[in-house]
Amino acid sequence: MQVNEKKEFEPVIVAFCCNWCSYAGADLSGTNRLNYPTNVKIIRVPCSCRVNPMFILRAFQRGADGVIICGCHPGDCHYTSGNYFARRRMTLLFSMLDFIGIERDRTRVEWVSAAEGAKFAATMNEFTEAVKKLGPNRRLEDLRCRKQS
Amino acid sequence: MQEAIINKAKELLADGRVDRVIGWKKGEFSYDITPAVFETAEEIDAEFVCNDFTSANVSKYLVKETKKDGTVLAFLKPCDTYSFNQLVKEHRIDASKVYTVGIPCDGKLDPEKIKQKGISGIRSIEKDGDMLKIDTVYGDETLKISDAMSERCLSCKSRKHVCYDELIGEDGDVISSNRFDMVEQLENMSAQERYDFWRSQLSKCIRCNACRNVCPACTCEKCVFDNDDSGISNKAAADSFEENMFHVIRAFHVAGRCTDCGECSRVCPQNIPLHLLNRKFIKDINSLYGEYQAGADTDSRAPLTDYKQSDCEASVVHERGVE
Amino acid sequence: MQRIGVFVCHCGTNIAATVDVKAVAETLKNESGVVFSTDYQYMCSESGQNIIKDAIKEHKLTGVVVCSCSPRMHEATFRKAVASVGLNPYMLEVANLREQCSWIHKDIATATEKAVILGRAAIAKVHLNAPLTAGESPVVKRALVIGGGIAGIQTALDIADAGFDVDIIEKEPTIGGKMAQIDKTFPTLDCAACILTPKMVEAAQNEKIHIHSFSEVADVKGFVGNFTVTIKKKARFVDETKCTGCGLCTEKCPMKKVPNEFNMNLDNRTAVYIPFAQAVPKVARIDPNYCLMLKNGKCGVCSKVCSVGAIDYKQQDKFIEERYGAIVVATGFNPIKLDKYDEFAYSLSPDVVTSLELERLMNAAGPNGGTLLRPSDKTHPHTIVFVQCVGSRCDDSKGKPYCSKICCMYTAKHAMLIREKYPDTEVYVFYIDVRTPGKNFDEFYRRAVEEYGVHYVKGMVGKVTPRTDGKLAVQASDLLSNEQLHIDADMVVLAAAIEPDKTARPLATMLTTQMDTNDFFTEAHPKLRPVESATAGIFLSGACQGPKDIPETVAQASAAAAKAIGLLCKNSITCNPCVAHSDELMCNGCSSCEKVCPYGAITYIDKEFRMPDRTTAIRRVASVNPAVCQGCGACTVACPSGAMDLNGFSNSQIMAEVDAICK
Amino acid sequence: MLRISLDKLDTLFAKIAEKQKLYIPSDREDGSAEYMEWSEGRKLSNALNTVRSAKEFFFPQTESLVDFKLSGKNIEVIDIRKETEDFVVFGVRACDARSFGILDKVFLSDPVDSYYQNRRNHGTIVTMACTRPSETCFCTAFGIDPTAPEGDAACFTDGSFLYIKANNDRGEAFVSSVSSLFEDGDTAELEKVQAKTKEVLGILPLSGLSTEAFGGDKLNKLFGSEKWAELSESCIGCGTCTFVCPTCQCYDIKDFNTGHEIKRFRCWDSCMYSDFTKMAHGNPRLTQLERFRQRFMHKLVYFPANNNGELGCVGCGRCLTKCPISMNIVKVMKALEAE
Repeated sequence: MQVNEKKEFEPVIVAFCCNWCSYAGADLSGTNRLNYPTNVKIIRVPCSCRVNPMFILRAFQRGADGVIICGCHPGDCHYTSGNYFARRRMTLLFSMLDFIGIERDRTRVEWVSAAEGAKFAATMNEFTEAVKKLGPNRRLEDLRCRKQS
Repeated sequence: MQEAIINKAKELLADGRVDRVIGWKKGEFSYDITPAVFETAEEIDAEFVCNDFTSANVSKYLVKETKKDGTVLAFLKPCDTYSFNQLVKEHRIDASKVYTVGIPCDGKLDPEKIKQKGISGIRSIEKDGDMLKIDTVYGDETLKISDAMSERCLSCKSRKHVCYDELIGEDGDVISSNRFDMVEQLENMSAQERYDFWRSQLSKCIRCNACRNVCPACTCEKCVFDNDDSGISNKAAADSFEENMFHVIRAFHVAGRCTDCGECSRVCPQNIPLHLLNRKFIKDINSLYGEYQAGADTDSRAPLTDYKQSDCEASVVHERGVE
Repeated sequence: MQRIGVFVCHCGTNIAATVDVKAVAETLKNESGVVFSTDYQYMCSESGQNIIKDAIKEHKLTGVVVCSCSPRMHEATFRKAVASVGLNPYMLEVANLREQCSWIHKDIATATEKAVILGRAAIAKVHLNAPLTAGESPVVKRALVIGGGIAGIQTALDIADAGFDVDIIEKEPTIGGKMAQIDKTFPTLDCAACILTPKMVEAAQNEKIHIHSFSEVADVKGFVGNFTVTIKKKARFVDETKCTGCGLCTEKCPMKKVPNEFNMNLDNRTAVYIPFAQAVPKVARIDPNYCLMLKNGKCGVCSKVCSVGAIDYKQQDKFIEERYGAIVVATGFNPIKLDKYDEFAYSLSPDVVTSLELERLMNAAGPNGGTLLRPSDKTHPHTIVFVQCVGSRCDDSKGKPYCSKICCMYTAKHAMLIREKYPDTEVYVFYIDVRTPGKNFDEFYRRAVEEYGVHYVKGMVGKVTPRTDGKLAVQASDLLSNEQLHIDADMVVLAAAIEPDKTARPLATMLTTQMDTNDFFTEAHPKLRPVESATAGIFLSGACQGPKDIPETVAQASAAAAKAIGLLCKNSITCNPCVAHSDELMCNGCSSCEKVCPYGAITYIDKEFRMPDRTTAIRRVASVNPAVCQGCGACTVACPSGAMDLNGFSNSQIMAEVDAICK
Repeated sequence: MLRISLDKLDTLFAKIAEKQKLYIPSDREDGSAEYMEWSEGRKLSNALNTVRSAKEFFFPQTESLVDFKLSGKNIEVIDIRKETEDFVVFGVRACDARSFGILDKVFLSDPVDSYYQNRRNHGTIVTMACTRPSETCFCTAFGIDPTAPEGDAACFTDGSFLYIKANNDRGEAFVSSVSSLFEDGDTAELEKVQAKTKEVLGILPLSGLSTEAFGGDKLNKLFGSEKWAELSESCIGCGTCTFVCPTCQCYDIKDFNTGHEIKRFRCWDSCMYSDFTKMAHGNPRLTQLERFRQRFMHKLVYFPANNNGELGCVGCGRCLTKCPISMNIVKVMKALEAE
């Protein structure tokens, strides 16, 4: 028997979603039965401004291939200004990761409101595709954490 | 210059304006100078030095010094004044306990650069016009001063003191500097080239923490990298990831607070150009959120604790430059 | 080590159809710390909850993971359930297997695999959960109402009725607001003053209500239940406590040419004045811009005639501090300035007026004693053109993007009143469309058209040109008959858009409340919490939240009052325990966290510490007020040393989730 | 003495590298030297010494000790030790060569550190005599002759030839494995170079450095010295001196949870760090003064006290070059001696 079935690369994608908009948006895409890949796993945070750059690096260290941060649209933050701070922080962090040569398509910020279930699903589909194209994260992984297959 | 500084120190000590002086102390050779605190005129006469090798930024010592009683006199080079201001802004230094005297600086020399020219067994170094005359056990050597100048001084941002109680000599100007040239060069490389560059640099890191411990922006009571509860503490980079992470997180923590004094690169025993990471943040901040120089004042809002509704989206990173 | 119970819900077939729930429960049983794991049809049902409660008791669980629908759905339900058997409610985490797994995936194998990972993440988090107790914070039993229009008055009356002290701050010398300037109200056509002034008097006489007229908010500190407000009592140069409102000073004042803002500057008043007859408080004020004594030090007539010695030319602004449990914002609205609308000749001809100016022109207490006369020559107008939507529903920068809501109705009112009183006057109303959603509103509008013969023309006025004969040449288009109209009008009335009062924006900053791009206050939820701001303890009343007519304003005012009363009747409030806290041993006191806190919850204290060298030193450290903190976490990232952390979403908890997902 | 023309170094290296891994000091792009694995084209550095010392070959900065595999609720202990392959470190200076003796006293005395021993058993050290010592050199103070280095085999150069000599059995074996490339030659030129080097050693600024004041019997006097406060005042508490030092041997053991397993590893520690020897009850050395003192007391007093008077420093001068604030053992020795 010929066993030559090469398994397609299935990226691990971590999505940080703010409780008030994006997490609810993700719930809505569920309620509307809008598909997106199982690769995406969501972590609920109160606000996008809760996302510490350490979390993002940690995810890459532990084997994530892509990290996306979702928050309320600018101006809609439940806490008034959280996503504005998050935007600056993430812009600078992503720029730095790009600067040290990490593929820029592995990180993304997207604003998704509680009403945008469709946008959430579309974003996750798109992002997963983009990360798939890049292949496994090798530049920012910790070899000790690599899965033994 | 050294004489004027010594006289000023003695004068301020004598009339009781200050109780201690923080400055620099002679070493074994002409270049191994240690920051030191002096309490008497005798000590100053005997050991105080201020020359081309007194590069250490004494601002950070004031965190510790101002916790003690009495007033301390600090001699600050232009770049040190930025660090001083930033520390005052972050409530790390009690400015009321410091008397600052601005001293001019034409750039400091880097002993390692001299040695890398193959000059060894150095007995003395003297300036002669734009040349250095170096007496060694293997004979006399000469070197252009510019070839011995510290890298950070070659891309100096300012010869202007942003704060002082008193100034010795003339104040200089903010320089339209070439300090972002190297960052730009890197930005214009491909992602693979940038990755290779930083891997070759950061893989040299031995996690001695000299960059962090010398950094005037790193004055945390307990650094996250020393704190076992932070989840990212470590004493050695056991994997390339940790080499990267330490420097990225450190640069991020000082982003918007780094005054670009260049101490990190100066002290790195492995000659990693760490200041490029900080400069990348400064360059980004300037171009995305408007010109900002940490330490230039004590009341402006730092870019990462501020925002505008019209700020660019993070996707700007994806849209620009070389992939 | 925690003893964790895992409860996997089928949600009928909602989860079980796509996720192998038995396998999930079985796999998670092997996770470290898990001592019990089961699945059930409906975990949220009473019997489902009992399974959880029984397991907590039987297995001495210290942590619970429910794998079910979104935590936004049933987290509260399950928290209540675990609390009922003595487990701290914050020792529970919900893994979202329905909205974020079974409903979006089709393949059972991969969905089950993902479900296990989500369960693991929740377990990893619970391992690091700590019992949290909601703190309590006392409530000051006094409310502040900012703005003394009908909204503020109604709110204050309702709160006072419930037995609480309430202060009204009004920036003008009298309360009453815009309603006091209105002649009649739609759709009943009753006199505005007749229904408003009794309320003003009632407010003045209610001993629970304290009116700070001619005052402004200077500073707000504190948080829900415990605000400290600095009130600036502006100098009015008349001692409020002495003035009897006799009006003698206003009669004798030699400076009689001061534009009367109450009458929209259509007539004049004196430098010392009482805004209008029914003003509350009925106390005079000296206008320092016109008073000869204050300007040149020569005159002093009012002081001489005042029998009670209330005039005080040396009076200064005074600041008083007061504590409140709740704050209601009722800052109201203003018509926009029409200086950008040259096409309507507003600044060229006095006979082009705004609707609010028309109210004064028609009012018995107005400049013409109630007879409608053209401002220019005091003659009777025979043709009046009304222009709707001036500055409303604009997509250009001149006006406002929103509908001002009240214009259609008050224009119908104006048209009807004019036709009734002066049947010889032709009235044209140019409109984009007529919006009449409200009780008896459409009937009212139809009466104007059908019974009163008002000419409603769908179309916009293109240009108004003052002619030398005193007429106004109105050029307009009739969109229905598709023809150009030329009307020679005697007066043109512009329905100017309304906008929030200019004082609202700085006030919002002081209150740390949100505003939309038009400077209307944003409600906490547009549908479900329409009278609360997102900042706890701050409520919204009237047009400061959006354009409203009087009945709506009063309804909202009472609703805001009810919300405020609901807060004030508590002795203390329970705080959200998921708040930030600072580890003082690690805090540098650098002030980064304070700068990103939207609520001003962080302050700094000097605290004594034992130093490594066994000496003590005083360090500046951050301190979070748990009653103010809303738990966004902005500070936790701003803090470089990691001293700041967030309960319920701590650094270690989130990283544990990351680890569990990525491994 | 056996010698080979310096032009043929590449041939020599190729020959050594045939059978085992060969490491030589080589120049980095930033101008400083470090040990690198030799491969075709890799050139021997002219630098006096490498930034990091050669101790890493036997005592690497991080080293995995044992793995714990987690499956469900079970933990499996996995011994990851493997026999090291033979390797050669070529071009070690006399100071570093001496450091191995110091490290051996720590790691090979009972209880033997099997990780260290494993590497030590498989490594051959080929040293290189110095011809151009620097002002920061003071190895002679510790009785080291940089013109005649220790090590399994020692090499010397006169500028044209590389001479080789075995110092022990392992060295003999090494020399005989490459001797086919060598020829016997006259050492007159070499002796001249050695004499010149010795002359320079005599006039180096630190040549007179005395160690008289130090040793295991000086504990009380030195520990209580008032000089420590002043000396440690400017120390920024980084680990540069300890990490570039060839004799610093402290390490910490840590666990790293990869999600699948726990990796227990050790890594260099520095007595300059605030959490050095931190235990459950806290830290015995709370101030930088105490930590700073520890480092020098260890080298100058505690180590000799336990090792027949041998001092724990080899005078390589790395800390003199690399300390960010130019505080170093020479300044400490001079200050304490003056007291």
